[in-house]
Amino acid sequence: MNSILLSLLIFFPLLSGAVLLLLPRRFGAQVRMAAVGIAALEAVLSLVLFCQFQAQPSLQFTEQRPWIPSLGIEYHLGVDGLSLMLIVLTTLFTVIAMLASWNQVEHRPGSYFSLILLFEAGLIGTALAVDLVLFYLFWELMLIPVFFLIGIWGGAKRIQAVTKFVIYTMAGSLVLLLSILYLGVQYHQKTGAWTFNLLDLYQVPMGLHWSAELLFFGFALAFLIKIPIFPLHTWLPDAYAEAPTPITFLLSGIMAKMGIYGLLRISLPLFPEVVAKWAPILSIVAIIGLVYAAVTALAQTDIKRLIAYSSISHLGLIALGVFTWNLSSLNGTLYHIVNHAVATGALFLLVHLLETRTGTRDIRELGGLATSAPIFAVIFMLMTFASIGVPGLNGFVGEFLILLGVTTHQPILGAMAATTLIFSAAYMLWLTQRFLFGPQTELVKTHENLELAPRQVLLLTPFILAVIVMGVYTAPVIDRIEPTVKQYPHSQNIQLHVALPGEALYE
Amino acid sequence: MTTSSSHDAILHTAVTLQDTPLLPAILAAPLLGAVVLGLLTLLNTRKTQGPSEQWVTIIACAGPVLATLLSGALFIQMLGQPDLVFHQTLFSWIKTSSFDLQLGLTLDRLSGLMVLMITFIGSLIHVFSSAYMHGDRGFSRYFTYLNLFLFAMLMLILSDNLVGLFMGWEGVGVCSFLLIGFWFNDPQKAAAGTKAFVVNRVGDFGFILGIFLLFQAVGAFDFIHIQEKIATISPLQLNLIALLLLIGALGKSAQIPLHVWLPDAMAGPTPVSALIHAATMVTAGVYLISRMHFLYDLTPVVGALIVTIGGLTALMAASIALVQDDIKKVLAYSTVSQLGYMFMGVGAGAYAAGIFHVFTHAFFKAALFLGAGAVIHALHHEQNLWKMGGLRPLLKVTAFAMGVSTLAIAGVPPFAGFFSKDEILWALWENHYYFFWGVGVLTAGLTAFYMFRLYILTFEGTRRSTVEVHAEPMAMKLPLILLGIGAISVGVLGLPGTLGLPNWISHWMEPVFGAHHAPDNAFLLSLGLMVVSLSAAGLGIVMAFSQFYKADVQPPADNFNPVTLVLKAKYGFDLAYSYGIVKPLMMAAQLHKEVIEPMLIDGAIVIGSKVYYVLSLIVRTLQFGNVRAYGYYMLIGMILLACFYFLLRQPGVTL
Amino acid sequence: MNSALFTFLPLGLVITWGILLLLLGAFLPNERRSLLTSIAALGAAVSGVATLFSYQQMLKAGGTLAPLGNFYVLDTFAVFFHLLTLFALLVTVLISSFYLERENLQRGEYFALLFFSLSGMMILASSKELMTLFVGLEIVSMSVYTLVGYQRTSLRSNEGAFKYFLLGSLASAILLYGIALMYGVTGTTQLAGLRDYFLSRAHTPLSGLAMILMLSGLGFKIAAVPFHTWTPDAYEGAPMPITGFMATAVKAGVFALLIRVLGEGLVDLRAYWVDLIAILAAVTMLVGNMMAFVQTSFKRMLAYSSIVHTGYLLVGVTALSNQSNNQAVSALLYYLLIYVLSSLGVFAALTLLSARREAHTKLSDYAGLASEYPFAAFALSLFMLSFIGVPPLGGFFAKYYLFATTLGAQQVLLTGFAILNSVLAIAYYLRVVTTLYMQPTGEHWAQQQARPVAITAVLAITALTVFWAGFGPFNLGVFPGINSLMNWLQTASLVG
Amino acid sequence: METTLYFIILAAVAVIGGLLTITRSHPLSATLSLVVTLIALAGLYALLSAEFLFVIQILVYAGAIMALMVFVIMLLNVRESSFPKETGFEVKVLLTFALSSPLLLTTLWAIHQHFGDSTFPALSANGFGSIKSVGLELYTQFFFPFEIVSILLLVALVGVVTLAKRRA
Amino acid sequence: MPGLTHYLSVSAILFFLGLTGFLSRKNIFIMLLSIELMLNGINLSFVAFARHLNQMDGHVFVFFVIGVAAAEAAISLALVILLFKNRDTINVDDYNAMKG
Repeated sequence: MNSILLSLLIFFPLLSGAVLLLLPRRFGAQVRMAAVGIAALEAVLSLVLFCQFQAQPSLQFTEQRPWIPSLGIEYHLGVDGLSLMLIVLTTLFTVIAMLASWNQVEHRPGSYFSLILLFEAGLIGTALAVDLVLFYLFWELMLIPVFFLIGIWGGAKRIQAVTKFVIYTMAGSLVLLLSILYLGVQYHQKTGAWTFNLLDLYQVPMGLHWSAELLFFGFALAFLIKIPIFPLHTWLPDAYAEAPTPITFLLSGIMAKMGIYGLLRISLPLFPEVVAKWAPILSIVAIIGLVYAAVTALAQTDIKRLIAYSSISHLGLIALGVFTWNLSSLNGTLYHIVNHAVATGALFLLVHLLETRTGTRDIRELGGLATSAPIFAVIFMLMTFASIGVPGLNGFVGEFLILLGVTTHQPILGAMAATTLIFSAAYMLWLTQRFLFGPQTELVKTHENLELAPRQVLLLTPFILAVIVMGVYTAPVIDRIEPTVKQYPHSQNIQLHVALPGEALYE
Repeated sequence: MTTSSSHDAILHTAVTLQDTPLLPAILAAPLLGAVVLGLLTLLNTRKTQGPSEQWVTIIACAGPVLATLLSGALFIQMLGQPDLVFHQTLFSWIKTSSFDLQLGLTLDRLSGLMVLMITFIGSLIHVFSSAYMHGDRGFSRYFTYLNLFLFAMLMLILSDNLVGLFMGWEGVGVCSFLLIGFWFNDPQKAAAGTKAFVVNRVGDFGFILGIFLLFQAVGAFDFIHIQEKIATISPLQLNLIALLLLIGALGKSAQIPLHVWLPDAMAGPTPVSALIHAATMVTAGVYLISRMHFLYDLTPVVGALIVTIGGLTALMAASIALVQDDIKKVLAYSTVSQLGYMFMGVGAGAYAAGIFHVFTHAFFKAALFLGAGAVIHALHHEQNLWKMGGLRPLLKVTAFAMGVSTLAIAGVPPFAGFFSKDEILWALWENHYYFFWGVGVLTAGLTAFYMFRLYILTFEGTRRSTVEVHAEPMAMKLPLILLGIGAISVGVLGLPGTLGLPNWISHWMEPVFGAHHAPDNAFLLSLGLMVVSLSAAGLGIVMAFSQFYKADVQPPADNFNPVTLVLKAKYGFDLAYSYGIVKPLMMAAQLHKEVIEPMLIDGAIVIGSKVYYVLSLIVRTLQFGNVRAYGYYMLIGMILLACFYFLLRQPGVTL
Repeated sequence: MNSALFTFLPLGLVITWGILLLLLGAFLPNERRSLLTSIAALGAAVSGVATLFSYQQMLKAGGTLAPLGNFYVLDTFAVFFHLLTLFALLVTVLISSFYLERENLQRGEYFALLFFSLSGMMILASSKELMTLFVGLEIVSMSVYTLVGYQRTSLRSNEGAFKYFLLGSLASAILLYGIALMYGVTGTTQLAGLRDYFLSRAHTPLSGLAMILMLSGLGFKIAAVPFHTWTPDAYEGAPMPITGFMATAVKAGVFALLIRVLGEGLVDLRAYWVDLIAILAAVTMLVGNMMAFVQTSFKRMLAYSSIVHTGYLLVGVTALSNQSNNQAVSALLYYLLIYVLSSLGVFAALTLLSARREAHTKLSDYAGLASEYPFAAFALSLFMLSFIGVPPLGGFFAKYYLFATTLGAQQVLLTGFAILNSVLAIAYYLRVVTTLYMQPTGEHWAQQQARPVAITAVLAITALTVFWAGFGPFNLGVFPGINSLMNWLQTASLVG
Repeated sequence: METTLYFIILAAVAVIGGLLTITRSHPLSATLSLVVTLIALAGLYALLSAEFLFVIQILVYAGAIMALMVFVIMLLNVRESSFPKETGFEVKVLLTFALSSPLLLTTLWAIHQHFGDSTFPALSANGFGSIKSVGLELYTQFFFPFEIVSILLLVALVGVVTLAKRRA
Repeated sequence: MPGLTHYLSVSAILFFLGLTGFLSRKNIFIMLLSIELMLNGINLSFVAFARHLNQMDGHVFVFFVIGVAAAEAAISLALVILLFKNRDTINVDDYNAMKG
């Protein structure tokens, strides 16, 4: 059964982005318009997908065609609970990122907007690919537009930042490529056939052989860099800080999640035994990263960098959820992916709006913004609360599920991870204390119009709604992701680390 | 009247669960108010004038009043039916295949009492605030927060499961943060809010871990199921869970070592202090322990710990209060001290006594804070006791309310505080915590002393300030009067059972905490103990009068009395935290930012690339342009290939 | 007789055209010299068509045409290289017309030498006899020595040619000594004969030595470290189109020879040469990368980059064996194809942009090119990204296919090392892109406005092909996908 | 016996000529030394019954190519001062030879390993090494390479013209 | 009787003498002569092998090598002329404008 919806989701922005990119420079304004229109249509498509999605564990809307049969490479797409939310997030975030940069791009706006479309296509393709080579293809495709977006439209130190970013992530990618190839070769040696179809590869247990461990780390390296996990994270603050903020918004909101997605889609089901063996160490690393980034965030004076570090910290928690790898933590991971995207994304957007008005992101120059821009402050506080996991807002649900999973699995790790409650509150509230509250600084006083314009509030409304609705009404998302998650441990005959006792009680 | 059947099968106790839509309505009322007010506030941010104060007041007070009425109606229904528990499942909050976390509300006798008290006092404080906050630019914002707080507090109390409770728990924390930093342009006030939240988060850290471990042990979040299965948990785990939940309680209820935030929290508007930081939110810890009494019943060791912490906190805070000059700070430490009392009570297993003290304390402490608020309001935001004095004729209602409340808190019969405090002391004695009984008595004496010091310095003697005094408006008077009456009278709900008197509250709580019968021969003993504690209070009062009730009372000269110094330094907790945790943490952060991140972590990469670059330069020097050198390279290349081939690879070659 | 005609038709055409151009160059009046370009281009095209025609006949004849025994054979492998080098020739001719005009160097010998050198390459791809191959190699080398030194007034050109020549002669001698010893051991110079010999006879130290000498000589021609030292100087000194020609056609031709020798003649000695090749490959990649990393001259950087690609190709060569020849050969061919196309594009762009007397060969000269020459910058970036191996560009699939093959041949460590080197390579390729797009535009671009159609067309074609090679997944009607290409390349096997 | 003697003499002359070639400081004397080697080699060819090559070696190689070399050296009229100063190059020669000697020794050892003391077989074909037989070989079996050598020479011709011709 | 090994030894020695000369001399002419020496060494091998194998191929190869040597000599001399005219030196060490 081939459905072309997924292909449409990928190729619509890809091709239109490519075409728009090739248009001459003088069509900048029109290209911008068209790009937003395309992104909006794409968002509608993804919502159609979301609504038509069945709460089943299997891949849906699959499309499978031979591509390079001699090498066993297929064009194989499918969506399941792991990827669904990423798709929806991507399309929505793309529209918002475009709207947020609407008037901000003076230099070659056409290219800027068409590159965002290409980026979107890369992200969606990564999430939809079921064939490893196809996955790799889109994995890299998402890098190149970002390279240009940061490199051309970024801040003063953009070239260093972008070079570091690309070399870092490409190093990971190339190792990923090697791993994919070697996996294919192993499969070939075992079965005599070439395939990179994940569904087929799942069927061949890799066991605990040293080569399996090597392969696992090959895959994991790419994903951990992308996420990024301490100590592979140092590209992130620079890249996030130098990127145009709507792009930072996309990077933190979505691209970072692709690393998590890769772990879930590839590493976990392919190497369950290896993950089981290494999970303790990886978990510790994730927790170290979580605490490390949180502490580092405390010292930041650039709001964007601070949020970037907070992002690393949160992603440490999410990765911990992956490595803990039980039902609750995986549910939480997938849920928190969305939460983090929404809350951190909104924070970046707010910083962007602030920066476009004041021209600075330095906390020391700002202060008392809540007086000049109360609505800005309210939304910022709301997102702060969501980000630090206040119950009733979405951040809590994810943190709760992850920490529950971790604690029930390994209480000590849970206790270490739960320090995020304290740290996140400390650095985020201290941030708001310094730049939203307190007396107004000269800079804030001299700037007339710091408050958000109504259309900007409108732009942020989806985030506000998401933060609140997803905080109390979790069923739409969890119902869709859980069947897939549930399938995970069972499909590989690996026992849940801890059988959650509640199961017996409620069933 | 429908009876929920789902729980019948599980519960073996005779409890009738009754679904009622009124329960969500109690919650909804303040939430709706908060939403409306919030929107109103946001829509008016661009205008120079906020929304009309009248309307805001009406909307703001409607919610709490309605909630009071509703909870009162339910409370009345419960009166004759010990087995009646109201319950309403709202919706499934988080549902995975390992658990279904339903947000449910339950109103049993414990929560019923709490809700009634909270809504009632909350309503009064709303009314009071309408006068207190008059003219403030953030008038509507204030009430938004206050309504939201009430919602969260009710959520905390009414939730039928730990996660819902935690939601309310954090919710009140957020509101507390917002209200402490209400005047956020003052950096100290904003910082106080952050401090309160972060310190509370330390407690929440323990709390949520406790929830997780409990879930791991019993597989449920709701109290009914937890109670069902509590016996199946191993003692070690049980103690751990009890300890973790206790950490949460310590944070919220400002007990040692997490008490440091509460005095700072006085930065908020005074009615807020009354409501949140005296009457309701800070007692949540006591509520939590009472709610989880079935757990703490099984963990006497943790109980002893609670008594110890409570006792130390009570004594420490009371002693600090002796030297405070800020009227609100005195009250704040007094609150901490009283909370210590409550902890001693619940720690000793006297949950009803603890809750009773929560109840009475809510009245007299709210009255005290509101009174303080009225005084501050009257004196144009003057908070220093030494600049007050002689206000009684000018603020009669306030003086009345504060006077009776002072008597109540000092433990003078028949005012409310006497009975509840005595219950706790008796429970301590009864459970062989003789030392802590002593601590309680000592604290009672200190309390009497510093509270009368406060009262005398504020209302008696000569006026030491010259500003024109604002009289209390009606909106202030009414709550003060009602609370004052409460401070006088609510003690009758818990007359000492040991004296053979009807202890209504203990009886009321029996379905929750179980029956507790005083030993038969306790009459004389309890009477004797009462006399001892009374005399301690009396001593305190007498000393206060002798020291401060004179016309020319002067602030004590700065002396370097070591005791005073220690007390002024608040036993050095803030200092220790500052130098033990905050400063090292900030230094670590700076270290990360300046050294570890750029030099070590990124440094490894940077150094790696530098090394690569230098190596490349070295390799480059080999290519120095000379053809013959290049020829040599070829020769050497050939020789190396031959070496590799002949020495390492060629099979069958022997050299 | 017919088959002989078809076999030699392309080669004959190329040689004839070379002589024709020589004559025309001598007799055409100066002002009509520009005609030479068209004739040369026509010659390349005609030869290409003839090759296709011969290919048809070859298919009819069952896949091989060898009227003269193994001295000159037409098989798919050969046809691939004929077409590839002819395409490189065509592109070189097209970009040379602009270049020669700019540098005022229009002369017939230039094109004649290109055609003669191409005939040498055709022999390299087609011959299966060592001495013929050697002579063919010398034909290529002699022509290219001359072409490198073509700008006689330029000292760099002189020096490049001279260094190339001196070291080239040395390498030729070494290679020839290897051939001689091999001949002495086996009694034959036919590749088939070598193979027969080693199938039944033991490998002795002398044959090993012969092999090492041959590998060293060939290592020089393909620019493998440490035999690479001529490359940067010759590339830098040569006129830009010739640099491109060397980096593409010459390299492809020599690789055809290497693949023939190792994959056909000495394939049974794989166990003996595979480690040597692996070592060469590793050192070549690493040193190439390091040297490219520290270059400031774009042209010289490309020279080192071509060395690095030699390294990758050598990695692929290690996969040649009796069993997996099909795949190994096709992977190598695919890599060469993409590499040649990208390099042609790069040198076409550089020919256009380097300005008179090649004033702009420093990378910093190209700062902000994108705003003045958006298309050239775009194409250059595309090629750089393809070199890095970014999907969906051809460079990615080339690497992919190559590494899949080497992994299949159990060269895990080597492949891992190649991947590591791909990471190292990102640094300097990316620097080009950042320079083109992300730095302020240099002022000198304002004066330079030439946009010759031929070069633009070359850029467009190469860019499109490189793009298509990665992203043309399916067979869309008449438009073949890379799958067809790979299938076709798999028919170009050498053994069995 | 005679053959051995001839071989020893010719081989010695060839090697000494080679040694002289690389150790003369003036190119002309080096060229002449090389001619000596070439002639000695021609002698060795004769010993190996390669009469055609014997002729070619003397005529073409020693005669033509070396004459060309000498001609160019004279034509350029390089002054002594333009010669590179190569003081102590003998040491360098010695060192280089020492450096390459492992390879040389390996070669000698490998040759010995492979061929041992094998003597030449009796000649089977009539006219081995004669002009006729070489010609036959060239025009039948090695027709193709023979043809392309002509292309090579053409290339060389064009190359020389391109590089060295005087141009307006 | 001198056998194949002897001839080959002479050939190898000549080859390596040529190599030595090429690498150790700065005079362009002597370097070119060294190349010729190497080629002649190889030729001797070919001839000896031909004799050893009793086939004529080796002789043909020598013929080809002489052709190649002629071509090389021609090109080399042209280059030397060009260089000498431009730079007025026959010291190869002077040709080092390009490096790195």
